[in-house]
Amino acid sequence: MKWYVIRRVLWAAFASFIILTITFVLMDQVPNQQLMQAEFQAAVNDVDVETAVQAEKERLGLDRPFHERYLDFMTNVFQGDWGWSYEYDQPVVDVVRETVPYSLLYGVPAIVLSTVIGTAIGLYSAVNQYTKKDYAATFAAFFGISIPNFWFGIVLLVVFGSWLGWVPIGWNADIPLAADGSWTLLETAGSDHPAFFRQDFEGERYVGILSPANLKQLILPTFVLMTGAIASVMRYARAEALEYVDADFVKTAKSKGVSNRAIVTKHIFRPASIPLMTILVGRILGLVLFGSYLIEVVFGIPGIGLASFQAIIRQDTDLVAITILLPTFVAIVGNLIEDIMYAVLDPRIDYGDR
Amino acid sequence: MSTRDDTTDVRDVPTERDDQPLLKISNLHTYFRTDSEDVRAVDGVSLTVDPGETVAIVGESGSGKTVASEAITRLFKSPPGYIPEGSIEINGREITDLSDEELRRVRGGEVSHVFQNPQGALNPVYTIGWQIREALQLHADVSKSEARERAVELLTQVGIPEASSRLDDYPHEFSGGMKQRVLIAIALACEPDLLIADEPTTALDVTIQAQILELLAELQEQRDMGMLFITHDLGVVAEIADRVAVMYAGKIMEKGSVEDVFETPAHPYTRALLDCLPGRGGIGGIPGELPDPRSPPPGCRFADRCRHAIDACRTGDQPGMHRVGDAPDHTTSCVHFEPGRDSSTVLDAGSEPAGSPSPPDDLERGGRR
Amino acid sequence: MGEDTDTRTKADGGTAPRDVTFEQVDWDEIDADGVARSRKRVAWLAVVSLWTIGVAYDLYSRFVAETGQAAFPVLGSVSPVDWLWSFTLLVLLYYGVVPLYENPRMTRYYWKEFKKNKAAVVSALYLIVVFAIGVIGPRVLPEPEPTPGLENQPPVWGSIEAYSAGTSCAGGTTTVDGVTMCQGSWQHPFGTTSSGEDILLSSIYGMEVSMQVGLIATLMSISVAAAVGLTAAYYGGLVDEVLMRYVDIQMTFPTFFLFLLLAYTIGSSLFVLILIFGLFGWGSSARIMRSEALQRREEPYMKAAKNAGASSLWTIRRHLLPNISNSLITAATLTIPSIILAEAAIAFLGLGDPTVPSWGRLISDGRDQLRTAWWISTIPGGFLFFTILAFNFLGDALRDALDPRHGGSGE
Amino acid sequence: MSRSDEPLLRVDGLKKHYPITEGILNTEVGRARAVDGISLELERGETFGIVGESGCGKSTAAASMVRLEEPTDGEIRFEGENVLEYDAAELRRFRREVQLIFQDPDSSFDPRMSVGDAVAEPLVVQGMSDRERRREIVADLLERVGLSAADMKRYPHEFSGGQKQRIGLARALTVNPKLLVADEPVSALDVSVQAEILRLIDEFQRELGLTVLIISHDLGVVRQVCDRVAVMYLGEFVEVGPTEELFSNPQHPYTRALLSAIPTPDPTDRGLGVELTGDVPDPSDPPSGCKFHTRCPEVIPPSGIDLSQETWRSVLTFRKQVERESIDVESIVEMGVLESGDKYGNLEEPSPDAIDDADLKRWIRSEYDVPDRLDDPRAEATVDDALDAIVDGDHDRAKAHLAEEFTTVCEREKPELEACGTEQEAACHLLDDVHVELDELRLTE
Repeated sequence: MKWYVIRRVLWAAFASFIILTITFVLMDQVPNQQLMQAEFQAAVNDVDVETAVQAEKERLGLDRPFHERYLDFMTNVFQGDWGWSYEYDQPVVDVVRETVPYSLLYGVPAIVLSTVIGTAIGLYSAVNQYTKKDYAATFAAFFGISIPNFWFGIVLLVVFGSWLGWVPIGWNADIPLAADGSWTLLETAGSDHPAFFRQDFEGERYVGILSPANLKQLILPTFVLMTGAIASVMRYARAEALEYVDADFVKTAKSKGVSNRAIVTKHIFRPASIPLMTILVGRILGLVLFGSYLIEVVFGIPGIGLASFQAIIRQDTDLVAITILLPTFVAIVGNLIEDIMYAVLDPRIDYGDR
Repeated sequence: MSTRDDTTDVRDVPTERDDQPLLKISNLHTYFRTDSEDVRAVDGVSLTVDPGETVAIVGESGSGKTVASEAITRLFKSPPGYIPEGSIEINGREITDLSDEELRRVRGGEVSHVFQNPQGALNPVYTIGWQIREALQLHADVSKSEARERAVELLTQVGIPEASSRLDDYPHEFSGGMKQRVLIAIALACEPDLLIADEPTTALDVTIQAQILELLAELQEQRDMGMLFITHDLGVVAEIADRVAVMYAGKIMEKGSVEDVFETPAHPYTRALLDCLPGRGGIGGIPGELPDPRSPPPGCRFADRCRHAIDACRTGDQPGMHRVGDAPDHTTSCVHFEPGRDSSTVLDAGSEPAGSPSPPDDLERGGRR
Repeated sequence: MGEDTDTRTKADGGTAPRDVTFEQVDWDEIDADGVARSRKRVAWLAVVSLWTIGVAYDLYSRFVAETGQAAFPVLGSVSPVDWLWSFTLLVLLYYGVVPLYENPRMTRYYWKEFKKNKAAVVSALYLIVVFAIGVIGPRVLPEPEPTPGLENQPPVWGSIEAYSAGTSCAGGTTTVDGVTMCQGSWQHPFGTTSSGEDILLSSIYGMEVSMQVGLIATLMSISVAAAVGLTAAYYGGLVDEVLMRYVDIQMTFPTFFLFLLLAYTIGSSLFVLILIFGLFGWGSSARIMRSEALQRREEPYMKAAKNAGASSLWTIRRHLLPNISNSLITAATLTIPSIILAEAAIAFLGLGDPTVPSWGRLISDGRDQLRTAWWISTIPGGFLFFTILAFNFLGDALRDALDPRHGGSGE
Repeated sequence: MSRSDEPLLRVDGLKKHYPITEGILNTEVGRARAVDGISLELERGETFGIVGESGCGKSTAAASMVRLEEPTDGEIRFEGENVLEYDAAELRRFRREVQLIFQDPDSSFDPRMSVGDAVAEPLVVQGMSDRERRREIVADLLERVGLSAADMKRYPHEFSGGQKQRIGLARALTVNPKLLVADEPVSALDVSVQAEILRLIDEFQRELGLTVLIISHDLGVVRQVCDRVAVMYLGEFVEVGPTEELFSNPQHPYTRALLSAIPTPDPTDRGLGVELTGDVPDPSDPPSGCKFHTRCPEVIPPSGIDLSQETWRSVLTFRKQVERESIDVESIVEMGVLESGDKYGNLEEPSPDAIDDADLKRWIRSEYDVPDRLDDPRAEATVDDALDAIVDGDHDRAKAHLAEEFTTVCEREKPELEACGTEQEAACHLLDDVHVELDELRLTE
């Protein structure tokens, strides 16, 4: 067990190392924005382009040998020096720090809700296997899995935003913030608050994460992200639970006189939950990371996904690297937690030899 | 479907017991729905178990013995399984029409089960102690510490050494025989009146089987508990049962006290089964296959494989239960034992010589002394 | 050794024209014989060789002779995606259609099982239609081209305020409440995009793209996954360790982000997209197949094959592979829709190949006109949704139908 | 060419160990000794049986003998040739000579391969490319095992267990083997079907002059069909002999225990010999000396100690517990307090300290069924000393005391198989005495 955990941690570290290396090598191939700028400047100022570029290279340290730059890159990544974003004109770290909370705003509730709801439906469906309820749930799950969430988002925006007018169409990034730009849960603010730019009203309105306006604009992105996730969780939960519905120990429990409800919650859910949890960490995380990218673009949420998207469009190399590395690391850590949880939670498994 | 009530025949047989039987199954049917026709797993079974008595149901795979035992407390998977007709009484109370909630109190309380496969019958993610405590707390209002004490006591009774230190172990830390002991402890937790043991030793080695059989017999004696023992092994039946019922294709072929059935096996199926035992001379088995449980043929279910089958065997329903000789309880479902027919056709036929299964027609004429 | 087998044959007279019982087989004679291949297999090998030669020639003229794309008689020049596409279709034919044709009893049985699932039958029909149109359509229909003047035309049953549409109206105009409405026409049954491209045509071209991406990448991905998963499971030990550790690494890099990275650094053509999803997206499928194969490997019939003297390759191909086909089909049916979806998403973000008429690009085109010209996004989105849904239903039904043990129910 | 005086199969000192690994580098920390040195000779045309409980290594032994598993050690000669030195081509030919029948008819057929293909598979992999000829051979065989040629196109799940086992036999016979290894061929079947299959095997054996090796846990089956039998325990043969002699006059205590545990189908003969307690020990840590001594009902007491076998057995069990330091004083106290009633009824927290030493010692004795007073004074003194040590919490002293007095020859020395009848052999120290006596007799003569 101890060895197993140590091995897993070492492995995660090694995988991270490989990923970083690949990223560095690939990014090294991309034409450098600053060099191009220097070249352009030189051309405009009618200086010798060659020397200007060379000077810029020296200034940036790009003339040094490959392995030195590689070492530099690695140390910088670990020290949190993630480069400079030309688009945002600030360090990449700050961009990440500013954008990630927006992603969490809808991502966290979506993960929590879809896990709870999906597991419940899945269990229910498994226990009622081959009944109408089961078929209905499975059928619905297929829709949830199949619907392209970017398209679904657009359709919902049209229906609820533009036709019915129930939710705002544009995303107001300032509403969850206090007047001074810091994050707040709930407070009131006057019309001078940046969220109410060009709005004219008397008195004060609520701002903050829990403010009605913010919750309202979170509904659709959360819901769209959830549809696919609920369906996936439900299918996994159902499959896992089915493994145990006909198990001998369930029959033993039944013969002891355990009630149907307790059989489901204690005897089926508990053993099923162990593999389930591990599946969820890995799969749902991937689904959400991928989904958030599209959802942020569709809804215009200034989260990490949108930042990454814009960085790619605008050739903001450092930001591209980091915004792609971040979800990858989240996935690595997720997998690590998954493996360790499995080992800790399941009394059946002896990790003596693996 | 058979409309004939087998129980009527049984009532013809005078029973000396005045007191009420612990378990009384009458004309029980259990079917399973499929895409086409229903599978008739149990198709009219009547049986009684008295307190302190061991009744064995013996039969081969597909005979419906397990379903019959699970039908008592409706443990089979439902849907697709259901009981179209029949009655089950426990201590005189009809339980086929009980609600799930009421039945829940019967399960584990009055009637307990021990199953065939000890490997899978314990929940792998809970400790042994938890699983015994659960059984106790379902049927009695006991505190946690009382339940623990009781659990230790039970484990000691079923022969698990150092019981209290093993309460917190998980099932995978026990061997197969030990798991079966734990399962017996769980089954006995609430002092049931009837223990249904469904092939409890089949998955175990002979030496462990001997231990478990001895344990069951011992516990039964201590508690004066009725036991319904399901098995395919005639040796085990001879070892443990007081009375025995031989099942084939959802029907009971023969029943009676274990001595009578082993000494004077009446039904051709019982006789053939006994002949198959190693060392009984009859090598060659019973040719043929079980009838299709979806659409059983008319007449006796065994007719197609029977050496003594005559035309009467292939018409009507399964023959009623007829008395064999003078034994009080010994009855068989075979036309040759109908009053007015010569039962010696069956009883006096020797077993065929090894390795030469002769066609049934030849054997019709058999019965030489 | 072995001479005794000879004597057995001779003892029985040896002159019999044909040995029909097992006692009379002369194994030494058989040992001396070479391996014969069936005609079907020979034909298949010929086709594959032909294809390989074609690719080799194309590669030669592109990179060695540097004369650009090779021109073939009848076919003209063949793009890399078309090479892969043709091979995929060949494989589908040989491993999918031919066995079904050869084994009518099995086919009827599968069909009987499959038929029970109505949703799947409808899905299959839908997919066959989409597939057929996708394969044939682009060969016979003109490419959708921007037509100035015919922007934002409504579908045949709809109408749009004339000021939102282009300068001309294919279906004529009507006036409703004093607003001039541009009517749809059969010239553009599903209307046109904001650049005046016909949506029906674009959707048909989109079908081809989706099918190509989905099937080619899935075939690649599943083949690699099966090869890796089965090899790891069958040989175990160090082979297993090395392969699965590689899978671990590959899986830590989600394919979508890997594509973003590569698209950013080396550019994004449809070919690159297919390669990336085909060659880097097989990790989880390989894991599923490996774990299934690990169980199957322990089955006695594997031992029986070994006991018959079968080689590893034979055992893997004839026993292990068919018996993990459930996992394989599950993995394939999960992979196809996810790759189609990913391609659409990438095209929607505008990070894909801009020259490819993908459904995702159409959806993205119509995003800004949703309030006025809702059909531009909705119609291709509908195609996308129903295609993915149909693949999911189909996969579910296939999984049930292909399991020979599934037949009986009841006890 | 084979020498006719050679037995068909000769196995010498066959071992199969599975390594148990641990830690980050998978270092080997132990070995599961599934088969630990067995030797046998199969004569042409005979039926040899290996019986034993599950986990005794009998199936592994069979698999290793035919090289389905690579043996760790030992020598296997088939018709005089060393099987372990076969190259790929020779091994393939060897596969033709030796065929297997498996225990579980359900899983020994590929569910996705038609029965005809499955039966023909050995022919195909052995290189017979003539499809028509294969079909005819398969059709002929299916008919000979009681099925019809039309069954070729059907799939395994369409057959009953007994039919599948017939097909299994047909598959094994397609390549006309010389040796048939049947691993529990009937244990998954009903008795009525068992008899049929056994009859079929017997028929083919006579017809084709097959040599048959039957692996079974069922002594009844073995007794019915085998000429010679080997009884296996923890990877070793404890007794080998002609079937009738072995069954009527078992020499090894394990054989005797096994025989007595079989229920007889005779209701007048009740009561099974429950002579064996506990489970089979872990094969990765087998007991020293005679592997059976931990469960043996006839362990030889050291000279000078005179106890009834039952008492002696319980003393040994007690000693084993002390050795493993698994005497759980706390739980014994818990139980003791529960049962003692009034005396300790008012104790809040039952702990060993609060209990009278004499009581505690008595409770420990009763937990392990050691009588309160042993008849043999020397043994009694030793047990008492050990108990004192345990009560004091000094396990090492207890261990030393017990080891000094109660180490039996069974634990110290490994018995070898030795002749104890015309052809019967058994590995038991009880037989040593007989031999000693015999030797002495011979010497005096």
